[in-house]
Amino acid sequence: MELILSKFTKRFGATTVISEMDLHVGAGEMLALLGPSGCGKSTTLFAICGIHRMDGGSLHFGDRDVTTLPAQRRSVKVVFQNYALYPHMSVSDNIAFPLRVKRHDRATITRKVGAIAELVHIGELLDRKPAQLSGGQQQRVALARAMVREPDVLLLDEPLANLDAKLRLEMRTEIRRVQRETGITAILVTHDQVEAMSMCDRIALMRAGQIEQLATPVQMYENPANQFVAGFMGNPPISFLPAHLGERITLSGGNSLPRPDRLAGQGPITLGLRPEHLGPQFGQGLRGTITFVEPQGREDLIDVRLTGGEALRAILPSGHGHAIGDSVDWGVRGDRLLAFSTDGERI
Amino acid sequence: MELILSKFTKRFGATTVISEMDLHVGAGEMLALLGPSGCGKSTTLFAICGIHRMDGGSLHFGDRDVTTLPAQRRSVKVVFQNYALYPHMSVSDNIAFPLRVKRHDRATITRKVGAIAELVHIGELLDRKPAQLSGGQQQRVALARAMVREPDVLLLDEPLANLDAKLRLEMRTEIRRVQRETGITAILVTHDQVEAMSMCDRIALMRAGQIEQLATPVQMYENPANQFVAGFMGNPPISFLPAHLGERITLSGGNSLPRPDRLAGQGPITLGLRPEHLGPQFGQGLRGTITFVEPQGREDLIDVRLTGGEALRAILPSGHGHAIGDSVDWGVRGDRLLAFSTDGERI
Amino acid sequence: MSRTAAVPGLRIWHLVAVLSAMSAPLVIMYAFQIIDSVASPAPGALWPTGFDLNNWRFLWESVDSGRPGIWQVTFNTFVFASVTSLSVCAFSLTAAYALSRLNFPARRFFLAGLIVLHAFPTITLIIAIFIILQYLGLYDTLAGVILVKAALELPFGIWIMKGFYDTVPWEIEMAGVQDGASRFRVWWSLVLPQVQPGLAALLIISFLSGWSEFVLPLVLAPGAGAQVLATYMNAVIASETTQDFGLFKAIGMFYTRPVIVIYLIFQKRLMNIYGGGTKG
Amino acid sequence: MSRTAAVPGLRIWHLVAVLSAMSAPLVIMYAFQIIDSVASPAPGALWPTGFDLNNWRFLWESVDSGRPGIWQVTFNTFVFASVTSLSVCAFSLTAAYALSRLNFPARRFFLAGLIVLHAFPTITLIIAIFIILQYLGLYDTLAGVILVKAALELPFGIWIMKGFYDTVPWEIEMAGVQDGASRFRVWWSLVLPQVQPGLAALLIISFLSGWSEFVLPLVLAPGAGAQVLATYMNAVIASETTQDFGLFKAIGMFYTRPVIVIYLIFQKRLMNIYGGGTKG
Repeated sequence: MELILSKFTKRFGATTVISEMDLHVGAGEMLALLGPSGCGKSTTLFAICGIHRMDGGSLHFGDRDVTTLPAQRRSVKVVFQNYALYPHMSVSDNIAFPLRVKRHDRATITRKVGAIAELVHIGELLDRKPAQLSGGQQQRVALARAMVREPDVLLLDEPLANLDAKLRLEMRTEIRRVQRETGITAILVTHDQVEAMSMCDRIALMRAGQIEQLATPVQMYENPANQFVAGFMGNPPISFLPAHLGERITLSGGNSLPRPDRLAGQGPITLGLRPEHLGPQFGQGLRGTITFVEPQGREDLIDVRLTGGEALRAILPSGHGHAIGDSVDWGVRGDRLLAFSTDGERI
Repeated sequence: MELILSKFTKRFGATTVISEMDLHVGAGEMLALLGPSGCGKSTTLFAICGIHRMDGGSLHFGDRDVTTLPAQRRSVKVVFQNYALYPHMSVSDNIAFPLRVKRHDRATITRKVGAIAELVHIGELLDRKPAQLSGGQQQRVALARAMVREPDVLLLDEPLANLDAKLRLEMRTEIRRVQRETGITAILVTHDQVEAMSMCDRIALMRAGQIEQLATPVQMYENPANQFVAGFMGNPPISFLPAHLGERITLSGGNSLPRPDRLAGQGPITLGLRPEHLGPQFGQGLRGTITFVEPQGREDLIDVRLTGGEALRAILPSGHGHAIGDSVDWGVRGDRLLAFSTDGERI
Repeated sequence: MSRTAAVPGLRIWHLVAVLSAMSAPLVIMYAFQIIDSVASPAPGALWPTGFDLNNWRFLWESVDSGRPGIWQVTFNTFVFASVTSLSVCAFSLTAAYALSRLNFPARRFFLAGLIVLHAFPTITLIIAIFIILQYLGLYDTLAGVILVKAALELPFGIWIMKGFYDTVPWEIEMAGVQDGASRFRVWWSLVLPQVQPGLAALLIISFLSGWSEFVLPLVLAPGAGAQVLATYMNAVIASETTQDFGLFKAIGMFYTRPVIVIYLIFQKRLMNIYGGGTKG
Repeated sequence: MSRTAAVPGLRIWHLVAVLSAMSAPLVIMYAFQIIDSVASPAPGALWPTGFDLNNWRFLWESVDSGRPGIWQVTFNTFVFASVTSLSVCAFSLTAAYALSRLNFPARRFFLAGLIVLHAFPTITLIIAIFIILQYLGLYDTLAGVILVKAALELPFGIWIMKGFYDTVPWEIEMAGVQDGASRFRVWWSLVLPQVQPGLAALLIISFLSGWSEFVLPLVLAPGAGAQVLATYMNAVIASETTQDFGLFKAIGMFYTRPVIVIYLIFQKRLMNIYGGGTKG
């Protein structure tokens, strides 16, 4: 089911948190609302599910206007960050609760609970209480409860925040699998760009109540609209360097890079350089000293201080042979160089 | 200052949690105690700092036996996971508290607090209350307070667990920088292998009260002692496949790999294959279907189901052009293949 | 486990000794009563000299012809305590939920008011209560005393229950609403089961408080019809014709027995009131 | 902010109305007293007919020659309430710390005991207390009543303070020990400041409770030397020679004024007792 949010405005008291936001989520699409805390992503989610009233604009599920419908009557479900399982009920009672409320008969309930439990792989846990489950299992139960009545839209509020690194990886894949298999329209709210990139078809990156860019993960990573987007996406993060655009791109300390043809104009710019686009494999051009080497297993993070004093970060496969204090003269991958005007817009 | 823990034993009631553990941390070294929850790493930390009494064994800081010394009189400091700042005191009072307790004069206190605040970059926050600081700033204050009396040994208990992804990256580098600049002996307790690898000189990987392997990060990643170590290190994790060692390494479904010379014997084995060692760049040999592609920005995680049904994971730089459902025939990097006996020992 | 080890400077036996010393007076007092009730004391002596069941005669004969029998009084006390505690629980459950969940303008004012009402000197209200009860025709009836007692206990009840409601995550209610349940259904099926330990504790505590109440029945229901054990005891000791310390102590034993029994049975449930937890 | 919006089904004015209705009886009672104290009622009528300050004569003349003046009694009440609350606070601070931090064997037993002690019918202990006080020479003295009142308030105090201590993270104490501070210094400099809001609330509440106490002074210090306001009021109403409802109500006003004043001044501090938080 398609979701269309138009000119959505939300105020808390005198503060306007979100003003005239538009968002369109296609049927069966999974979209990430990504952004730092306080950017308005949770507010948007709560407006969609009906917990917050909208102060302006409209919300449609398909052709149906649900702007003023109470939460109980919208066909939308939220998986909360803390799972919000009912602690006094068994797993199967938890999942069955939405069906019981709608007075489905016992046979239907048993069948549907069984089917959804199978889908999220918790068939053998149905008799347990939530307190007896691990974090990942609780997550699966919350997902099952949200999905059992086949809502039009599924909302996920930081669903992985309470899991440890390993489980996060696993549940990321799981949630995406369930979403794909059921073809449900889903919105994921998160502050973690890796989560957003790995789980979603498209990402809406928000800042201060505005959508900064709405694009696929790959587009957003390779072709950010502005400096904020470039800085938010990517781990380890991109390095920004002040530079001057002339015949060549000139940095302080005598370093310079060839100017890619696609960059127009001249004057002061901010150069954005992702760690994987700096290294000996790209020739030479930036001279400096290695200040830090952080092994990560299959690759190492390397901090470089250029002769002009700027700090840069590179990532190289392990076994590169460099150590702290080494002088280096590394090149960059010119076609991936990002440049921004001094007010942060992409050039 | 060197730290020597010999035959350390700890019991809680009738349960022996740790039995006869030996650990040697060199002067100025940073060592990680890594392991899943419940492995005894925190217990070891609390024994070193004097919160827990030791039920057996001895602890030396350099030549000094501190086994029975109360916590107040050991020159050791802990940075706790929740920072444990004193909420009613300003940042400078927090840092000065250990000095006030030792009745240093006012001038010395001001000087030392200023110096350490400079070191951890919180010089401008000295008048704030802890509640007015961000997570990363609180972390820095906790570090300053721990370091201000120049302890022999610094213990860090999951110091990054309460920070978000971006700050974690930043504080990881910061803590390591401070440790290097002061040359203090440090022990980091963590369950996150990336943290351990990127911050520490050596890692002690623990399981069920035992040290499974003690090695440098690179050694441990490339040359794990057993299947548990191989599975614990690396993100995305290694894939394990049942196989048979004969003329070649045979998998189910008709797949097989050439047998590396260094593998002796024959019979059933568990093959360990890291995601970065599988892909089209390593030739052919393993036939299967792509079941999932997770974009991560600069690279993609690719799940492959082999013709025999085994699930494998590969990691390729983005722009590889593969999509879900594609049939692939990929090779592996033979010199990095890990093999384990059926009881989990390395062959 | 780690807690114990965490406080190396404080010895445990030390603490047990201090706490025992602090509770000793109450224990000694109670021991005195047990001994005295079945003993015939030498006049003026602190220590009893013989064994005597005569003090327990109130169980089978009337102590004073002008007063109702012990069983009628016990029944009154039971009705008084249980109706009071049930009404307190019913009101607290609803009012505390509202206070915990809603942020209405006068919230702070109500909350602070609750504490003060709990500490308000009853005696200064007595006259007004007296007039109102007489006006309502409830003076000298058990119903009137119950009404007043319940009103006075309510602040405490609301305060306790609010603590328990506060521990129920807000998301659980929102999940229930998302699941299509009405507000009432959410409260009844999802929230209530989680504050049930607090409810049980409150029920017990307000029952005990009703059981122990003395001033209100004394002043507001002085007649013979609505006597409770506390006023009965007072009558025994105050009446010059039947004044008898041994008898008084025996009745005291009889009176406090339910408190001890409830304590022993519900010890674990009472514990729940600390921390307001949902661990049950 | 989000809380308000989160409960769409419940209207706020609705709730305010219900809560107001529930608090109405107490407010009405108090209003009655204010009006009555400065009015001369027609005999038997519910509504006053004229204005009269005669009821307040107790402030400048002695009501009854056999009794001490109002100012002496007020002073006694103040001493009783403040010494009681200070002792309760001092003991609760230490005992609650021990109960919160240590896991000694009888911990559960002590904790449940505390609740029951709080609900124990005082009247059944009166005889034993009476005997012990007489034995100690403290019968009919303010000191004796203070001792008993403090002992009876202690369970409540320990219980409140334990809640506050429980919110202080264990790591803060360990950090203090690591910093080289003694156990006492850790408690005094690091833990105490964080439970200070609870301490303030407890101080106020136990002061109010002492100020309102009636039964204990009545029974344990009936003489003229240790009169407090509650017993003074009782004497006024009970004495057949001076029985005067108007006077009684005026004294009641005088008596409850500190409660109202303390409530208005310390409203915010009293709020802290909810949740046992450290937000101050």
